[in-house]
Amino acid sequence: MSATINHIGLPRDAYKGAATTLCAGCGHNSITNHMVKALYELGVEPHRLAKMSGIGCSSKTPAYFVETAHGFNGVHGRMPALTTGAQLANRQLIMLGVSGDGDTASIGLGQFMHMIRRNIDCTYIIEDNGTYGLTKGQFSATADLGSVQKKGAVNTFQPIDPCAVALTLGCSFVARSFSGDGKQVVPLIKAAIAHRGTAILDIISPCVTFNDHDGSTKSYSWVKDHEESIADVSFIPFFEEVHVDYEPGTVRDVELHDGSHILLKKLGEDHDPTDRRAAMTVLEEGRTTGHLVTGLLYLDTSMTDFATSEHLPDRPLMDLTEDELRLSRGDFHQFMAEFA
Amino acid sequence: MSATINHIGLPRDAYKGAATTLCAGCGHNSITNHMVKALYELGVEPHRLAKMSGIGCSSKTPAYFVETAHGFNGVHGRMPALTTGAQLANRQLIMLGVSGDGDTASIGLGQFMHMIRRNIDCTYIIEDNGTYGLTKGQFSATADLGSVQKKGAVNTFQPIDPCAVALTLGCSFVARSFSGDGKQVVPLIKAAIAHRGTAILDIISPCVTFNDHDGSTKSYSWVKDHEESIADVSFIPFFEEVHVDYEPGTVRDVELHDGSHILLKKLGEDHDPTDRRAAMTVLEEGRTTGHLVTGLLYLDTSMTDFATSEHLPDRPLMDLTEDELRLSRGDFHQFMAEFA
Amino acid sequence: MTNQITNDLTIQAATVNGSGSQTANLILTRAIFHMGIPVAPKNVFPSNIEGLPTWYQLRVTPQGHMARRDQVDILVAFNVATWHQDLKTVRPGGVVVHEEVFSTAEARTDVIYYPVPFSKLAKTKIQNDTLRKQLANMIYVGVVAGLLGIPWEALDHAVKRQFLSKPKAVPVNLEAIKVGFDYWQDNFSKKDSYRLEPMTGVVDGKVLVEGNQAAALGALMGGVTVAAWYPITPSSSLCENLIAYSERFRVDPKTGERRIAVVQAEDELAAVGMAIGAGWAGARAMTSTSGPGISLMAEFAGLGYYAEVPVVIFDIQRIGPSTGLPTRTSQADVGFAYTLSHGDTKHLVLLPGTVEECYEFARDAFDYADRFQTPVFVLSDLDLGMNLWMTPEFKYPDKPFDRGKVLSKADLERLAGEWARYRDVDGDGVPYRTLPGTDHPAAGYFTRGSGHDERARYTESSEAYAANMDRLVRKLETARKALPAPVIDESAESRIGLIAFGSTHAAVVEARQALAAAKRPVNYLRVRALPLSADVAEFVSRHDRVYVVEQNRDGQVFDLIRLELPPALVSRLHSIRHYDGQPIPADAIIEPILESEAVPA
Amino acid sequence: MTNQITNDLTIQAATVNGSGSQTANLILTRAIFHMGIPVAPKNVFPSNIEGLPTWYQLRVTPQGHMARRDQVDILVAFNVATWHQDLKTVRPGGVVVHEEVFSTAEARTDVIYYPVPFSKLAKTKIQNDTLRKQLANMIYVGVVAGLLGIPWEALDHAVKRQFLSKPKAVPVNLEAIKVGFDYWQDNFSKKDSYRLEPMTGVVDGKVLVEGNQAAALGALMGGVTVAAWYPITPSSSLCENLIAYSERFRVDPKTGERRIAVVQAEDELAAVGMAIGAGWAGARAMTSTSGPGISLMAEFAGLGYYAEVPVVIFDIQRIGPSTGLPTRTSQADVGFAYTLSHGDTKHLVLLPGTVEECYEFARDAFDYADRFQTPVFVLSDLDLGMNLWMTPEFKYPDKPFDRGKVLSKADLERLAGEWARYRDVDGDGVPYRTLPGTDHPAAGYFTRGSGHDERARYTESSEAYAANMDRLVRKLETARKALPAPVIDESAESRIGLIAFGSTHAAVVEARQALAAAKRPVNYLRVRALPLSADVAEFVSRHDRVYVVEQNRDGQVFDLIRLELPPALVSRLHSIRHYDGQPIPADAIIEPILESEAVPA
Ligand SMILES: Cc1ncc(C[n+]2csc(CCOP(=O)(O)OP(=O)(O)O)c2C)c(N)n1
Ligand SMILES: Cc1ncc(C[n+]2csc(CCOP(=O)(O)OP(=O)(O)O)c2C)c(N)n1
Ligand code: SF4
Ligand code: SF4
Ligand SMILES: [Mg+2]
Ligand SMILES: [Mg+2]
Repeated sequence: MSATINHIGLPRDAYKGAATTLCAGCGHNSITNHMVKALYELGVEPHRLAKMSGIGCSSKTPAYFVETAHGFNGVHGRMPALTTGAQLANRQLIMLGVSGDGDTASIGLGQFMHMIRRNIDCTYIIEDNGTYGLTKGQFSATADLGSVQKKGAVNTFQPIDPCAVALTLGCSFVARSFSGDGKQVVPLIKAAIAHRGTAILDIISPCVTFNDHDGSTKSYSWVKDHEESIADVSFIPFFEEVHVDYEPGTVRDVELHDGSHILLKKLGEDHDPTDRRAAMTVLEEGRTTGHLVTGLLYLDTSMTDFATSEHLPDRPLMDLTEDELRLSRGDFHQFMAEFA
Repeated sequence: MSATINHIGLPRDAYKGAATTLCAGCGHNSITNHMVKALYELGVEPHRLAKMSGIGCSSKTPAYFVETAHGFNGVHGRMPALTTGAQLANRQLIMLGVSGDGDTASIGLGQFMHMIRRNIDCTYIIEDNGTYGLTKGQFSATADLGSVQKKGAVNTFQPIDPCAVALTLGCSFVARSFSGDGKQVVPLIKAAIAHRGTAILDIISPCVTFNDHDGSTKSYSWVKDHEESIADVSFIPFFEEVHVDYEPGTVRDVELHDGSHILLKKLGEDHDPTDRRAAMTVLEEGRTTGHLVTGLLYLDTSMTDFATSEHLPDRPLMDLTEDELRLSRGDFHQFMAEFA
Repeated sequence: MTNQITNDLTIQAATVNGSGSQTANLILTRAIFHMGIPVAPKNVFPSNIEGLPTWYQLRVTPQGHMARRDQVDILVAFNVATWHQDLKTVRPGGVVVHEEVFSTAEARTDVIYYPVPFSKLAKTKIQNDTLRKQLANMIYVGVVAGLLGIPWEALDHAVKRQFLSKPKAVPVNLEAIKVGFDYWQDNFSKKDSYRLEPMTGVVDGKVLVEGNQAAALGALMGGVTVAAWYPITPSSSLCENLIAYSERFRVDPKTGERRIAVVQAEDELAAVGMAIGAGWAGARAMTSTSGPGISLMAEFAGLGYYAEVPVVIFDIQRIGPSTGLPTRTSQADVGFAYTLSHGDTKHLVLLPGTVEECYEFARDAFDYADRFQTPVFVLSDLDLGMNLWMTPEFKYPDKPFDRGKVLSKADLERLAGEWARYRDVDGDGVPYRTLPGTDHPAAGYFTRGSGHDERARYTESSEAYAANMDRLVRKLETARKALPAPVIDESAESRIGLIAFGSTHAAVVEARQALAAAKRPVNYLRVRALPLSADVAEFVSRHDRVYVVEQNRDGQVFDLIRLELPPALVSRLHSIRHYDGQPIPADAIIEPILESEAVPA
Repeated sequence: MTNQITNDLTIQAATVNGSGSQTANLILTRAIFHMGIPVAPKNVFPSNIEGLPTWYQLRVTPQGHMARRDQVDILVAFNVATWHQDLKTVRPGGVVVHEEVFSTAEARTDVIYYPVPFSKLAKTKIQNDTLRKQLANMIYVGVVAGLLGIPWEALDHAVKRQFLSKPKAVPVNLEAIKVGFDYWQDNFSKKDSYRLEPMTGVVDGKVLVEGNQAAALGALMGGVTVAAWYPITPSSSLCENLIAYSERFRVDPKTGERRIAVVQAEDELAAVGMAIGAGWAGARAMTSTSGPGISLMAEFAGLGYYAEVPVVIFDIQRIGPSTGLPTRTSQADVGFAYTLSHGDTKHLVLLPGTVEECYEFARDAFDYADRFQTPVFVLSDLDLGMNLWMTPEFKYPDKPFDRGKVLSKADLERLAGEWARYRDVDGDGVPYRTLPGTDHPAAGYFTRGSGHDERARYTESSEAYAANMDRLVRKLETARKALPAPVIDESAESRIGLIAFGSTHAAVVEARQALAAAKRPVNYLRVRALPLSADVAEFVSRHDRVYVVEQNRDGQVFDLIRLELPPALVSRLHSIRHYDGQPIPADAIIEPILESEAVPA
């Protein structure tokens, strides 16, 4: 049995949640499984985890992992605000947000961007299926130009690419992946959690019920045919040693805030994940050539997250007591006297 | 007197509005003047003009030009939605939106972006002073990292650059200018109006009362010292002939939807305004080197605006009558019978 | 088999959503309707796409009752997850058709069981592999048809009607039904007393329409040209139907030109903003949403009120503060919508009580919006909007559009340009407006949500502000008289009255019959708009006790009525509230009234 | 010069905004206050930054009346744009100090003029070129000081107090005042009857505080640690003061650590969302806004109510639907805030009536929010929030925080993890909660705005839904008794009562004195919270006629009270409304009551 506990002594089952109520085959369910794996392997303490979400099929998923953790399924498109507040209230929480493409790129676009701009310390996962699953298959704002709805309607708008938008804002961690690619998703989730600052992880996650047909660019088959990973990702947590037995020059090693490492093994052209302009170019090229570029696009470990730049104490604000918060009797009376 | 009327026979005064109530020296007042000049010279019919705005000092300015035109001063940050609706109701209107940086990049960011994504035919001017003028000088989301408030507070956030955001979305017309640079602003306004689709014009417009001090990167002196125009802009309306007497290779000539031309005379490095990636690079470079890049950044005359892609008739929808809108009696009864 | 129960029964099919059960339900409904028997279906579905419990209640009554019933006569139990719970809902002596493998160990003894091996039948008798899951549901239709004596012709008709645009689906579905029909014939002899017999004359000329279909058609007939929306249950189907109908009736077949713009906005703030922008520019404009969207529209609603812009806002109500239960019904947005936005804001609200009114009010809402230059809310609900209702065919409009007080170029010339946007020329509180694009130098003005004088100029004058606010009250008073008057039925010799609105109507109709039968006849006033008509107070004055029935927790309309009554009448009002998310059944009205009206009226 | 009028007068300075006049106004105010005379300043400013008319009304009364007065005794006319209009406001026999160059051709003959060449004096006598424009205003202070006999010592004190942190500004300002003071002495002999004389005992221990300062201090003392806001007049200064006070009292001087996070959000939706997120995570969290922001917060307010998250929302009310008049006051958000959000939502609302209560209610709001696990609205207004009010020094809190029913790790261990988030254990409707981060496996649960059972699990059960909604009613009933009770003054022998709330209090105090003097004494109940206390109905029952006075058009609290009264009492209520954007003056209460109470009570 001891083989099946993680470094904080919990079994994998401790990271499970309620049974899913999503459609069989939904990409979101795969992501839930990747989440369980990542959190288990990382040894996240369930009580420190705060699972945040908006509204949508995707936003339901926090109920399906780490049942003993706290979570907040808020209102549509406003998860970033709730996450910001919760993070400020308690810096010790590990904020893990799950959203959909409708939730993020339609109604929630403003909040999404302003959260990135503030560099709130959290992991923000977009379960991106190019459609509104829960309201039955309308196009979302990430649907590609010319992509076809189940009933035949054609999308006439340019997509909003959450990764491109995040890069424009100087987001400190930007990655894209595919729900079917657990090998990539799991280390990316771990790295996102280890990163201090806003980590955006846009995971293409097919909606089998409404957007998995021919003509969709978010279907399993389209993604399988067009995915182009920019590097093999692996993650070494801070509590393990880094063994690099790759050929020199083939692997990039980036150290994260908590001492973990992310290792990127070159595939084809070398992508430097610390070069923002390169990241933008890679995305633009993918768009032009019709490829889905996946992997860690950009990482900046030098940016200060909001709570740090606000000089908040490490101790959660919510734990502070009267003594620490109220003016002393003396200060109070002196202050009042100043109004005379 | 005949010398002082435009090609539709109106004097310059026909383009004036109520007296401004803004602070003396406010950049917005200069833009108002540029607007009067541009609209007069372009010969816009006042009754076809729809002046749209949100809330802020900037959003008040539509009252200060073309008094006889219709205008709608809506709610904070939501001018794009009003403009979209009005444009669909009446395609014959010339939609001219005026907004502030707070109005656009803070509360209105989502609407701003979704309007661009739909490519609504309108001119969208941001009177960008990096501050909330009307509420007395708080930072807005376009304030630069490290820029200093009047009372000394330092901005700790990355700015949201409306031009960069617009480019990311594939906006069909993106330009930046400076309120003090009438020579550039006036032709850009004209070109934006002549363009069919969403034209974004971000005009740095110093707030003399709250953001014109040392440490601000939106002050007159800062902008004057750091402005870097990418090309000299001139505009030839469709009703005038194009006389090009420049040396070959020094001027780019782009024809707009209504047959007008925009001429761009090279200054320093050649910028191709039809190359989106180049536009992004120019902005990134400006940001890195601390320059304010002005001019026409990007233009795509091939994109279809929303009303066109929706196959709306040229005749305003608001003019259609019962006969055109109701089912005929026969169709109605047949349709009802289908519910049996 | 004494006591035959004919044409008066409630069937409840307990299935799983996303399994294709809805098609089977509809076919059963249409087959019975085709027999000339009134039907009243209620679909109870989860806020989820696939795999969760769903119930379809099909009520059949000779009188055509359309309210939901709490008691089930015939349960079709397809869903093992809810099997025990479902069994409890069956009335003693009722019938349970169930999947054979479900355990009946602890089951009730006061009901009649017909176990059917649905899955086995599906596996062995249905050839089509891809459609097997869906077709399996059809087997239940066949069993119930056998059980109740639905003629094959009716089934044949219903299947063809259902697959009008997919005729290829007809034979496979009929075959599947036949499997069930044959199973019934071959395996059961009738032990229960329920049966269906064809009727004549009752459903003649009637059609089956969902409220959201009716409203979409009404909006088209009302001349909507700009609609902006954001998906949300239970309102999405209104705009989706509007899109579908527009494809058919608003596209020029020659040029492909579209005489309507429907925009899927990025959220409800944008949706209502677009509609207000369009209304301002002179289009007939609308948006449609449900509770959370109404909350998000609050700021713009205030702009519409204060800047006086016509727009139609549909609220297909669902239950709950916040997200609540997205697929359950309520009438709990009424109070909030009526005063939606900060400050002293008040709106016109239409309260359709039938699908026919969904059509008519949707159509006429555009007239009211134009006439009163203000947002008009149409408050329907999930029950009305998403269920099929039996209704007479709708009437073709007999009036042209009423565009209200709009000054044209010619008018302005006649007036020599002398007009003021917010002046109360006619003493009715309704000013004149011009539309953008009007080619006259006096036409233009600057619309704003900030303080303005009669000429629409910015002002901070206290007098101008207060005078304008007073005019808006006058406007509301004018509208109060013009909006759809209450429907009053005072045919009963009774000092007891009942007030209701919206979809509660169905239950009231039934309850009144029952109360009359119990010698407690009640008169009835159905409110159809806010602000309330003066008729309401008069109705109350003619009765000793008046019950206000509504589907919300806080008695929102009960409160609104109390505020409009002369104080002396207030004590006559009593509140009956139903707020569990299910459409109110007649019993929820009958029981409290019988209780408090111990002595016959 | 018979009839001396001493210490009972209203000065009105009509200037232009952005010209520095506000500093002059404050110095005059402080000088008079320093003489021991009660002052009540009201600032009437435009929604604009520079160049538009602004009025500063400074009322002085021996009794310390704090309401605005319509009639002006001494006009200081600095603004030519409003000169004619301003002149009309002066009472017959009043005084007009005006810029000499203003035309008095058509001026009134029943007032006393003191023309002063302000611009000329500024040009010739003020040396400092850069500050001349600002200092010019100081000249008027000197003139008025001369006119009313304000001793130099008081002026000296006031200037030093004003420039506490900028001592260099003191001499130049004093010099400028001296210019006016001397001009008065050298050029005028007193023709009017107004004068100020030092008083003792009345203002002792009193301070001058703005409501938004008081609320900011209250929030700090209440332990706020997360505040999110978006700028909007008249609420901005609340959070701006909070930031300023936090810099001083919440930053560890050694480490620089900040024991509060104040976020300027991108809009009000985000602001309230952040506050709710923080409240959920266990911080004492708040946001502050005004009307349009309240509209935008509607959806999140419903989430707070239904998911039961503590949060404090300040609404510093301004007037108008939509943008309205951003710099004018009102009490017109009460009804909307009380039921903010769709569905059956209802909130706790605190209604401070004095700046002291702004402090106390701001502080205690966090306790109420935690105790009742729900949003608490604190409704102040522009008059209270942005004007200076004379007040006794605030009291240091005598109680620790009340964090409500929070289960700690130890509690959960004691309970062996057996608890349910939404169970009504104590019968008061208030359940127990755990906070994220609590290190116990039973602590975690999933908060949601959709339907949930006692254990916070998703459910669409009708029974669970209705039961939960009923519990929320019980919770509100518990709160009804716990919130600040009305303040009742029934000292008058009278069958006439008066009910008011919020900033209307000042005018009521004054009106009651006048009514008593006119032999129509009235008793008084001041509402301080919603839901209404049972005391209100009892108060009404003890009076024959009760006037409800409020500053909105629709009589919003009048309506709320009517809904809570036994029907028999409803007809006793009468509504008095003031809604022109200016703070209600006592006359607006006295006159209608005198009119309807022709016969002495
Ligand atoms: C304010 C508001 N508007 C609309 C809805 C209805 N709604 C629920 S989920 C959803 C879209 C979800 O799409 P997405 O975020 O892409 O999630 P998915 O279901 O595709 O995973 C919408 C529009 C809502 N709950 N709240
Ligand atoms: C919903 C809402 N929130 C806040 C405000 C207050 N407000 C008025 S103008 C403004 C900011 C304006 O800034 P900007 O758009 O940059 O215009 P500027 O005054 O700088 O030209 C704010 C926050 C408002 N009117 N409405
Ligand atoms: S509808 Fe689509 S997104 Fe929703 S659960 Fe089903 S497959 Fe997943
Ligand atoms: S405050 Fe600033 S933005 Fe506003 S009018 Fe004055 S200078 Fe212009
Ligand atoms: Mg999606
Ligand atoms: Mg600005």
